[in-house]
Amino acid sequence: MSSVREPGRKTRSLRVEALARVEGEGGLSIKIRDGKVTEALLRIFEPPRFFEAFLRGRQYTEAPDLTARICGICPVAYQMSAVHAMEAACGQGVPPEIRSLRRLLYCGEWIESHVLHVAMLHAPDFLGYESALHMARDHPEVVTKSLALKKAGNAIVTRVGGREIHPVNVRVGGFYRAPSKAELAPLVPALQEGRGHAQELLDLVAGFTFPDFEADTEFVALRHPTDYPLNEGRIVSSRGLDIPVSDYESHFAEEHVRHSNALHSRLKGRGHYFVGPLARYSLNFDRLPGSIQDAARKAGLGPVCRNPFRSIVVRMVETLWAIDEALRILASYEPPEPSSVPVPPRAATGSACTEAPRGILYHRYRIAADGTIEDARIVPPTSQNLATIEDDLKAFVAKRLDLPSEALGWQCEQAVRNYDPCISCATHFLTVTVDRD
Amino acid sequence: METAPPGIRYVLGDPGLPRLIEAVRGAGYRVAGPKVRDGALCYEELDPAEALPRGIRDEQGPGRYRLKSGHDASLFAQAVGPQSWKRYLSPPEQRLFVARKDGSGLRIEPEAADASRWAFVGVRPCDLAAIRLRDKVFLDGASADPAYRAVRKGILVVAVQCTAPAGTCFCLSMGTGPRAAGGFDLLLTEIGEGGPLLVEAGTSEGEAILRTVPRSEAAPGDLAEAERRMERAERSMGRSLETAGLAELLLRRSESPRWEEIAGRCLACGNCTMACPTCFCTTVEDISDLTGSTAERWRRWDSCFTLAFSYIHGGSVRRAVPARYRQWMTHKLATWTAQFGESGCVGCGRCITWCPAGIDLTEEARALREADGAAPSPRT
Amino acid sequence: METLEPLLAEHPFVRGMNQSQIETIAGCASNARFETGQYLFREGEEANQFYILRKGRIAIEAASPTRDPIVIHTYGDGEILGWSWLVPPYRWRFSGKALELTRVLMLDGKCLRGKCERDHDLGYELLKRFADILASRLDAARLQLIDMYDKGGRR
Amino acid sequence: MTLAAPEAGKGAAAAPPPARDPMSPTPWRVCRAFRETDDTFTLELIPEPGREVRPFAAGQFNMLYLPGIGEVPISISGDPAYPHTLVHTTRAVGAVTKKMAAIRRGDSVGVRGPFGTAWPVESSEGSDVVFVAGGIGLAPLRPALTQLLSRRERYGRVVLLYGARTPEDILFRKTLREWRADFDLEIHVTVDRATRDWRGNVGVVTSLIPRVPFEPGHTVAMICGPEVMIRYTVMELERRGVGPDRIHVSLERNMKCAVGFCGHCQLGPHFVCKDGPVFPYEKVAALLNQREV
Amino acid sequence: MGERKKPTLAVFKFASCDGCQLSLLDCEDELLAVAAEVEIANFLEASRAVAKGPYDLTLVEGSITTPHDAERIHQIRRVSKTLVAIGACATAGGVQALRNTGDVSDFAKIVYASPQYIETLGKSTPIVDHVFVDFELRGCPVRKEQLVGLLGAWLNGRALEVSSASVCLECKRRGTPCVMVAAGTPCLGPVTHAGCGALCPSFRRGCYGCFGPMESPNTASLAAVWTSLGATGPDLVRAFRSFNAGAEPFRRESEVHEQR
Repeated sequence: MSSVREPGRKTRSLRVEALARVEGEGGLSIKIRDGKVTEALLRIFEPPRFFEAFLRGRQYTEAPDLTARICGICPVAYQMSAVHAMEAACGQGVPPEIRSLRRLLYCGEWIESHVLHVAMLHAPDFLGYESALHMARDHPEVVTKSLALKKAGNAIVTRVGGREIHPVNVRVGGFYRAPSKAELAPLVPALQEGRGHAQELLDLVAGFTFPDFEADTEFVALRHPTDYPLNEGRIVSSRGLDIPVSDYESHFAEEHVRHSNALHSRLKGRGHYFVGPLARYSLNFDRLPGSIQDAARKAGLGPVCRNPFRSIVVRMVETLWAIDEALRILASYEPPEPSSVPVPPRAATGSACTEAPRGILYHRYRIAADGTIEDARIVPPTSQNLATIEDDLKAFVAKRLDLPSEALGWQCEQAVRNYDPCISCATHFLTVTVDRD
Repeated sequence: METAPPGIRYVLGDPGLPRLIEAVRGAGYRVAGPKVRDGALCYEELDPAEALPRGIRDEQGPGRYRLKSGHDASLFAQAVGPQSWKRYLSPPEQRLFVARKDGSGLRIEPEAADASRWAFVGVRPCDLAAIRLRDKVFLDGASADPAYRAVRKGILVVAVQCTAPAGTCFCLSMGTGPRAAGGFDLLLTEIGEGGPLLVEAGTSEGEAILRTVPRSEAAPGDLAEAERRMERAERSMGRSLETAGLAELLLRRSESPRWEEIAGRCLACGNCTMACPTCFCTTVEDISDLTGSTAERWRRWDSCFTLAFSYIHGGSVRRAVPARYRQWMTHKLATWTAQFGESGCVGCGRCITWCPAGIDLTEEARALREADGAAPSPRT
Repeated sequence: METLEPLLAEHPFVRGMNQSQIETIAGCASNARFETGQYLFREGEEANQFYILRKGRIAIEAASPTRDPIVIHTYGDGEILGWSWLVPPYRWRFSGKALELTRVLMLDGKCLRGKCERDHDLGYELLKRFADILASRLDAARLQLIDMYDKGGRR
Repeated sequence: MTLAAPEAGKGAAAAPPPARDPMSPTPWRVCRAFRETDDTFTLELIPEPGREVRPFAAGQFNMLYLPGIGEVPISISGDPAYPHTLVHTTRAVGAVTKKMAAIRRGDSVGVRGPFGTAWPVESSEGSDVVFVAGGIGLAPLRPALTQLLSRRERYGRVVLLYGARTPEDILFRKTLREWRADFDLEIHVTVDRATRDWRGNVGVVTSLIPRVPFEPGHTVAMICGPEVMIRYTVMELERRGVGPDRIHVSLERNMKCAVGFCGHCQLGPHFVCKDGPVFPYEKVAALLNQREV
Repeated sequence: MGERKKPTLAVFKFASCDGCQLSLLDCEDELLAVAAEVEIANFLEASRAVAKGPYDLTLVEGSITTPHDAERIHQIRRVSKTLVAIGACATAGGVQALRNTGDVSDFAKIVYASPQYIETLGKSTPIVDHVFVDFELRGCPVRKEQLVGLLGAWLNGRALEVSSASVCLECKRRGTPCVMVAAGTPCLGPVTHAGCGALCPSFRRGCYGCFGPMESPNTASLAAVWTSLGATGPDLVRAFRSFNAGAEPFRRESEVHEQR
């Protein structure tokens, strides 16, 4: 981190050269002039990878495996959005057993990803450590139990999907092979034990000190008639948006903003919005089972939470929910037979949105009659949050101008980590010129 | 295994096999037998409630295997599946020992043998021969393999004579089937579609088990039916291999251009060696924990098709694929005899069926023979 | 003058030649003795003889401008040394130095070349023997080139 | 410590019976460890108290194991008359031998063995014997020489031809000096590449063969070195008239188990680990001249 | 208690999805043991504590796709005693090497509104094309067991045993009936480098080659097998052109079928 005071001018520049404990690599630069924050930039070093272009000419069945490679943190999310979009294009739904198995898989990723963020990436900020490994010296229990819990989440992905990262079992129409009951049985005790760890971790993070900071950004998330949202639902917002996923592109757009060469997603005519656990929770509190609502209240949360620093608490509440949901599915699991339904291709366009751990992930494909992908569009959650992150940062820094640079820098880093940004995901569409000097 | 005097043959009635298996289990065995999994008959542990699959037939050809069901209620109207009993006798992955460092000292703890006694149900005559060949490698030489011996001494073999050879079978050529000549505790012959089974004991232990199940002495008609089926099986071998002078032929043709030609098709993937019931090659891997205080050695199935197989400091001896295929085929059909007194091939046909490229050992032997100037042998 | 024929006749080099051929060769032979460090011949000089080592050791060297001469090979008792006399332009490729007191039979190459021109049977016999020597030299040089102890050496 | 009596009076390639559990190493202690040359070293091992010591024959090898690092076949280079000290000389070339080179006195090493066939030392009595060693190949021949020299009178002429890459690579200098001084043994050492101070022979080891005295019809040759060297050495010996039935070679192939279970070391019909490493040349001649066998 | 000097570990990222370095954090059972044995000197995803090199062991994830990264990898090599490339991106250019088959500006135009801002190289290349690499771990992603194995081998001075033979060996050891032979499902297993544990066939699907080519891949013969199972030329092009599209044997085979 560096801080430059330019003599004669009351200008102060702050740079965090490389953000640690986020997925992917990016930096942060903030400019302050005459006591005002003039610029707060998330700088992305990740080079572009052209996924939408590569998808053209591939078969519709390949989208789940190809798009998984956009992100090693949330490959299941990409696979889920891809298969749902393809099934939508082909006009084919899947039976409830397959839906359940998909939810189970997704729960695994939620648990894994949330716990990774909460315990390994985020909690060290609150406790004042450089990393979870440093934290482990003083709080071995916390780290050990978190790792066990994370492992329980990963175990779901592995048993159902084949491996933690880039699972191989997901296909358009369902799964290549439905795991047997015996294969899934060992997940149950690990999750039951993990639930205890999750509750402890929730108690711990609920007791953290949170800066008094709230932003009145529009929340956007999926909403399902009965369930806490994962794979399907309408897109709703805290300001009354309520649309089917197929209308996404008529309401959301990516725009160029002056200060950045990155594309920022906006709600047309309304501006920035915010996706992710806070939005999901606040828009779907009533879809949580009573036990989880109680846990949330006990952790000091109301039905709506607007403090991004408290997202760590919300993530743990969601983790608890995902564990219960996984256990519920496992309790009545019967391998779907067949493990997938045929999804013959047709010339059509299909879109889908699912709730990745970091928020809604939008996929839209146009395919030809033979299943060849003609056009693809993917909007990951982090790109939807970039503008909000930068805006929130400005507001956050404005109140802390008297802090020394070192401290302010770290606090800004922490503030960014609240959003759990996934830069690997974001870059597949960001226009980037590398600037690391 | 104590050989019993040539036994009387009995007939087991329809629920006879489950009763027999129950008796085997009662004698303290874990039972492994054919099970349909992922489109193939695999040899897996059978649960007490589990019945052997019925009415399953197989179609086998070079690089092709399909199961068809619903023909009738036959139990054994197929040939061998992708796996062989070597999974049990020589597990694909096996820990050999744990080594612990204490101070400057070293403690080696050989892996304790699994105390399980296995009963193999449905062992085909070719596989009986394969077990005999494995015994020669691991038990009969100057050194015996402790892990192999531990499993081997506990097994009970319930064999079955082959009545429906597959398209890739050539046990008749190798003199290993379709009739079983020995090496079993109990021997079954199916003499009706899902109906009666002819059974005889090959050892006193087999006989003791047989005595505990309901049975009737076989009638002359039963024996005649068995004989008719065996003769039919002998006539319906899918493949044949001329074995006369084969070993010499292969050694003589070690520089044949045919090896290059085969290598054009050979994937060097090693599937043939893995599927082969007699292939015994293994490698070892030494691992340790991060601190190095506890180490283990693992033994794994290996294949002469890998580059690492013949690696000596400086490089691999058999770098090119023709040399690797030649090594495999020549070992199997020629040098094995020098090593162990008989051919290493039992004619089960697995290497043909499970070669993704469909390379046919019998066809390659024929081609080498033809190129050698010998008269082409007739095809069946 | 004492004839060297009996000395020559017991050497394997002439095994299989007839008596008159051996005598003819012996007619071109003389005895020589070299002290330790003495050069038998030097690189670039006219090559007009070859040597049968009776007793002693000779090193074949290549000169190098920046270091001591490089020893390529050493020869010992009974070995034949020198083939440059046989091949135009009849100049020594390397130098030969006695490593210890060395006694040799020295054969006059010019004399032999003349005799061989007149007696092709003798020429052929000599050529066969030198072909063998040249082949051994080539083998040895190739093996040195392989550097066989470096890689693939046994444990 | 119990010491089984070495079997006496066996013919060529007599080797002690194998161990009962051939797959598990036994810990031995390093009592001496020292560098021989730049890249070779010697380990001398003694058994842990109370452990059985198995006799070995000249030419046999042990599998030496470093826990968690790996195992390598290394010929025994010590004296067969003293099997309670195992001497191994090897070159640090791979991960295991490099790690072994750093071993110190008091450390433990796992040992499996002895394995394989032996040099025909006893059956060569009455003959001239020519030993041809190349590089580290002198190590597996040393026990044979030691054994022969202990009964020197039973043999005719005995010659050791030894080729090394450079003078710095010459192994066992002290032993060679002692042999030269104390025994009726003709030793010729040659190097491929001479250095400035080298006053000895220069040239590949095969070039020594024509000039050494032995009676080809009554000579037994034992060769150990790189396979290329073996082939050319045999050629030279045959030129001198030594019959292939009297030439013995020690071969190297990939070895994992050392008892014929793993299949790696096959050379045609032979398992180099148990049918070798010492072979009568006749048995392997055709195989050594074939590519990629 | 005197603490011995622990060897230092650094992790660096180039164009990639993060999955391979995440595999290290996914080693839940071993992570703390690893942290006890090594000093994590540079691992941004895990820690904001960054120590300057030189590093004893450097893991590099991702491929080189920008001029800046082509410089940066040289800097990293200079401060790394041992450098290990992990994953398909670092060892073969990764999925982003799909650009190598065409004109990168065409791809940029499809994705970006203002492609003139894109600063990228025409090809995505593996680390070994730029600097000396001590070891490569294959896979998209690498298998975490191999990662732990690598650390264990490195800490103990053991040669890491990574079989470069086919996936088939793992598949057969696992006892999975061959999907190609028993079900007619095209599978890249016979030409693909082992290491995944033959995952896909165990889920009844064909291997899609995420560990790249094996040691002696006979892609032509396998392509003939695929064709007999009904695969078309474009199918073969796509099959050989995925996460290891930049690996030479796969690239060559894909071009054969592109031309037909």
